[in-house]
Amino acid sequence: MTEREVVLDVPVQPPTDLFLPIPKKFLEEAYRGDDYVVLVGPQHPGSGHMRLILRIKGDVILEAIPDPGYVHRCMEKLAENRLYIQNIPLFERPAIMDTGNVTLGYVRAIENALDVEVPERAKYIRMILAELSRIGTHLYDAGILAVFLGHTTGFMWPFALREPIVEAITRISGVRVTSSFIIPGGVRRDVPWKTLEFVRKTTFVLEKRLKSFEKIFIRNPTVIERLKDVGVLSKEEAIKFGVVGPFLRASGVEYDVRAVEPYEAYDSVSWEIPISDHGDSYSRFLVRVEEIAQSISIIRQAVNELRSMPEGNIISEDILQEYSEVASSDIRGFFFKVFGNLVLPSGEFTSLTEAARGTLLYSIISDGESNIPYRARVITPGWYYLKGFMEALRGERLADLQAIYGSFGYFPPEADR
Amino acid sequence: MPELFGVSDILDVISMQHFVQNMVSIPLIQPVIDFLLQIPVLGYIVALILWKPMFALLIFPGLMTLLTVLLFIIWFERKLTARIQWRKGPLEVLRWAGGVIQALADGLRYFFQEVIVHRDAHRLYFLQFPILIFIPVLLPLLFIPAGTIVGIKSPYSLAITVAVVSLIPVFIVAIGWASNSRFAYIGTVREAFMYFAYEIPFIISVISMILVYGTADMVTIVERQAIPGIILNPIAALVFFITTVMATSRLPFEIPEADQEIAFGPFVEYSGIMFGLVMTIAYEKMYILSLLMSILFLGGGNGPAIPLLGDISGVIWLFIKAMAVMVSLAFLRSIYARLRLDQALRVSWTTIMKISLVSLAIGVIINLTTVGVVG
Amino acid sequence: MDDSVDFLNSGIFAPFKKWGTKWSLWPVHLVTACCGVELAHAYASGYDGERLGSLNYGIARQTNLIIVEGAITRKMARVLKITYEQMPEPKFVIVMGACGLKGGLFWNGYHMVRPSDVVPVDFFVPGCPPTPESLLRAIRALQDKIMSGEARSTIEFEKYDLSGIKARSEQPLVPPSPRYCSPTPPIKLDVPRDVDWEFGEKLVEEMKSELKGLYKSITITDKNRIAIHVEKKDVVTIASKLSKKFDHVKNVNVIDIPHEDSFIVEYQLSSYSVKELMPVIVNIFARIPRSDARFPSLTVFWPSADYLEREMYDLFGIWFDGNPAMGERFLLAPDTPEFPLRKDRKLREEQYYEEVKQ
Amino acid sequence: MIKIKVPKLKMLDSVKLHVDALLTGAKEAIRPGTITIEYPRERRKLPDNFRGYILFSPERCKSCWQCSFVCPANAIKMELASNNRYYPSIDYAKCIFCHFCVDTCPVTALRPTKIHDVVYKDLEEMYTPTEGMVNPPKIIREEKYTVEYVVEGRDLILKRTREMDNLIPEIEPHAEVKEYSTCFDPESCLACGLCVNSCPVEAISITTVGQERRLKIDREKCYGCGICVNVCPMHILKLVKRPEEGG
Repeated sequence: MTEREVVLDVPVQPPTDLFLPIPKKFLEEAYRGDDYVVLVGPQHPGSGHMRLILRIKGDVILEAIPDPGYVHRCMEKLAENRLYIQNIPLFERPAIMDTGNVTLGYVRAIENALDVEVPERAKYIRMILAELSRIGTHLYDAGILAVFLGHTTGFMWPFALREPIVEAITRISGVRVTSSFIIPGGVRRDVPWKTLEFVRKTTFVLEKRLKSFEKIFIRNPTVIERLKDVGVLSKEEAIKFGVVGPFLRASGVEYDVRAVEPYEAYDSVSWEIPISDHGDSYSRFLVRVEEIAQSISIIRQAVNELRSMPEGNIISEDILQEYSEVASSDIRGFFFKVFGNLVLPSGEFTSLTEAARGTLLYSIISDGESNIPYRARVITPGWYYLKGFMEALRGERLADLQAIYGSFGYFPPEADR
Repeated sequence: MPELFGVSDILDVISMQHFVQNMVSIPLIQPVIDFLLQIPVLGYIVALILWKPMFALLIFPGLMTLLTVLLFIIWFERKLTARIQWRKGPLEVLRWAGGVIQALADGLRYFFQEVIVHRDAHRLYFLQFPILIFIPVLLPLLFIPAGTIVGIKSPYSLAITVAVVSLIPVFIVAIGWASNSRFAYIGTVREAFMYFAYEIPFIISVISMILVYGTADMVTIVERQAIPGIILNPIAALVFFITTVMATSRLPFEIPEADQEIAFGPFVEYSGIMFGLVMTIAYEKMYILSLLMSILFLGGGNGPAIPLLGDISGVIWLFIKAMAVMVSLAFLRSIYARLRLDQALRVSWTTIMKISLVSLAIGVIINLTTVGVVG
Repeated sequence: MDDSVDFLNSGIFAPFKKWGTKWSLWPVHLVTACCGVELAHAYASGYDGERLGSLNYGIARQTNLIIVEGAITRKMARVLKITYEQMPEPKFVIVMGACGLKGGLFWNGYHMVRPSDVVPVDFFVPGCPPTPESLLRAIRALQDKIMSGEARSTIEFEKYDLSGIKARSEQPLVPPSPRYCSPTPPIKLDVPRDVDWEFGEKLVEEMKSELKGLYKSITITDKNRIAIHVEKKDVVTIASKLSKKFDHVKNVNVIDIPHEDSFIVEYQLSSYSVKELMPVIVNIFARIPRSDARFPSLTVFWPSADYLEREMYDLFGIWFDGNPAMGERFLLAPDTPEFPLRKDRKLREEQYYEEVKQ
Repeated sequence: MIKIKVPKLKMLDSVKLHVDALLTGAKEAIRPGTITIEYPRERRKLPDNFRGYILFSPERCKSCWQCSFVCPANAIKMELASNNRYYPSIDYAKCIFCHFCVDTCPVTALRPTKIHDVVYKDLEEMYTPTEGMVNPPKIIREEKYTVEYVVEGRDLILKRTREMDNLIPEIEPHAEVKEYSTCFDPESCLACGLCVNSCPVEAISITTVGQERRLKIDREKCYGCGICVNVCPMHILKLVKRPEEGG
């Protein structure tokens, strides 16, 4: 079993057996009760990379069983075999559109373990990146929600609006999506003033074009019809099933890690937590729309703060140590020297981050001797709210599956890791 | 009258003279036609094509226009949607013309693609229904008058057209049944439900227009439209338009085919040219209903006559009006999300039903007040 | 039958067929992993793949192109194969993203499959994720391939002679791997840390009196983090007491320590309903022997732990007594090696040098 | 805290929202805010720090192996060249373009380019040996324009220029720290010779003085790659900063 090379075992003929992760009893029950079992996905225009097993009676979903794991990429195992620094791109991959937040969580766990104080400028740059990713992810989810409802314009416009965000991330980090820009102790490069100015201007573009988007999609009567009072999760249910992030807030719980356990510079900028009491698909969507507005405001404040700060000094001296003179504003040339042999002290280090879709937990267990983690646990928002998503489907109509799916913005690569 | 089918009669019917008597007149190219008519075989063919019923079947509003419209409207819909969505749409295939032949490329690709008949399908029905469906699609075109050109004149042409058009969903249900697939089954049920949703308001709006004009003969209807029907009975026009949207399963009522929900519903298992055929059904239906709408509400082939074009003038007016209706149908696609089945049913059985009854009332009033004038 | 196919491919209709196929490459909606983000960008307003006649379309039967968007797992490989089989001829496959080529970041993962082993692939697009430009370039290259019948890579490298640089007289040794993995490290989850956290001290005192006799130790491991070391037999009692305050589970984690012959099972709890407890994470953990990998399920108290427990069963084989779904695979494909996250399941090692080619 | 209100749809509001949606659509149909970059004809202007294909300057390389060690995807493998030195080679089938290697290289031997729109017909071709990485590769370029996103007023516009973008940007060399290796505990030296055999520039030698075998590091030759530090089984070597002048 050990040292087993992965070999493929796909028969040439399409397999005849469907491996359902449900007891045979379920199917038998369904057929005896004259219910209809529908499998949605993974190759289905209205599903992501997962399968949903639905038992429907007439048009009403009696029970939904998830079949995740189609994008399970063994991240936790791989992380146990790689240097701490090599895990940054690895842990970025669950949700690449949310690059800022996802890497931030992992890096903060390391910084917490090493007791590293991040320079002020780096904090703001990280925050800008995180908020850009948040807007980007919310737009992405809005696009997916729209296409699930058959609204193609509602798909194209958010993706068009992601284009300036991607452009901003490219100018900051040099790559469109997977920036891997945040490193323990700071960020990889300083961000020049011209780029920050572009980021600030981008927020105005977003604001302007989102107004048209609001008219054509957010306040579109057909959209309201489709989403309102659909897939309701009450406050108690949402807590019980461990729903996170905007979806928890849509059910009336005022919980945002950025406010509860502030990190970076979130306690020095002013912003609000949008919450709603309805807990239906539409308020789940509206909460995220409002969050975009809040993120825009955070970005503007952060850019203003950065304006008054001198350039340079974006990596902490605690981590650079003897290279702090040469590398504090540009890590080039010292990357491996500084980070190649990071060893965390013994213990467990858990960090919570508010990623775009909700709480993101990293838990690193270090033995204090190796330069690789002994065990790295990552739980992504998608995995948290999968249970709530399944419960929200119960009792809704078959056509509502896509509306609820889209309102949760469920992204299987993120959930499966 | 059995003697009508005597040999001489048949010869008379198929003689060139018979065609020439009832020929489309186009003053602009009349010399050319006259010249062509002199040539023995070619002349006969030209006469046959220009014979009004044959012209209606083959050229307008029949096959040729249908095909052109199909190719055009699919491209146009994609292009308009793209424009609204801040992008370009099909382009590179023929750049200087904005990629207008995109649908042709797609069609060719479908044509040469493998046709898969899956194991569970009812093979015979699976293959024949997409072809049989052309009967209810093409038949109404014979009754639609384009100015003076009309295939078959009948006092009941409007009723026949509406009846034949209502056959299309039956064929779609049959297609879904022959596919024997889970999503096709759900889609078929949805199609059946939608049929019930739109058919009654649709027919009521047509009846109210019959009352307004006092006849079900489309030729007469067009003649009597000094004032377009849309002004006489705007409510009926609204109902007709909304039910057309439902009948052609355009957004927001694209419920039976809902690709993100049930993966194209009845058409889920079709591939290659068979899919090409079933996919165009909705567009063909849209074409017929747009023609019908322009005849009932927009004055059909009426319009300032262009003397040089003769009979073609009416054709052009009708075409422009029908295209305008189709474009507005295509426009909806980029504005609306898809409603749910139960919502669509609720809308049609409450709101639309109510206003369709109002339109009927208007029709009755107009009928009673004008019966002496036009009747 | 074959004759007619040959005729279509080379007869007088061949140019039409090629032309139609060239301008109508419709990718099927088979999203396999995160490269779908850039695929969406390539087909959205920013780049608009529809310009090239390529339209993203619903399902396999009506399309002729599969764009494999990144990682293919063992579970997805079957789906990919089925989708490919469902597609009518002529059909094409483009693989985008490093994960789909040789695994990329996940090259030694236990759940990964190379798409090129599953279906014939026409073009490979590098990048993680590839830019929309490179995807459109792949479409262009595929169009060229359809017309000319011959695939061409779009990059050419120039050879450079390295021998002019100062040489070493003999072959140097290969340095050892930079990774260092301690063979038998002690694992401690409750390392105390000095923090300024008054509320925590009060909370710990409260817990100590509440859970009297049930715990081995309660430690503040960091600000807002409390670790409670317990015995397996007391877990249910503790959970029933804590569930009044802490209403959800943030994490169910298992740590495999083969050299101590034990698993550590930990539950991290937190609260949404009590405002002061919101940032606090309480970690209850217990050691269980490796030979008897059973643990009481706590889903009765916290339904939110359900999927986390199932995942841990999948990855470690800890049987959570009371969770009805035990014994079934959840995340993993049926043909994946069992319990892959146990420490004795080794992965392929990194290789830092290329073997000298003869 | 902001309370989100879900609107109630009354008849009149609903009509207004319908009209709003239709008018917005119509407005865009008449004056669209198109932002499409027609890629094969136009190329998006990328910033100079774009992370694309990587170029290699062999004359600068120290063969320190750090790029290979840091690569998260294990895409960089050292290749023994004909001059008995190890140089990096990249397998683009695994490369994730994180450019950790570029940031790692202490001597700017690896340089980023803006080349990224490349496809291959088979997997084997994607392995790029060291010889291929030195000169800029040739790619297909069909573009007539270079396009850049510019914010003007409060809207995004596309700025098209005729000129071809230079895909190989000039990179400013970064700071370097001159270091050399030194033995701080010669007593413990085993004289195993591992460091001698792994030094890429043959700066280390072992001399025998009588009974004693001594390690000698040539400070002039040594450029501080740090391999010997990692190799040493006794961990008695370390890198020391070279004094600025006269060292």
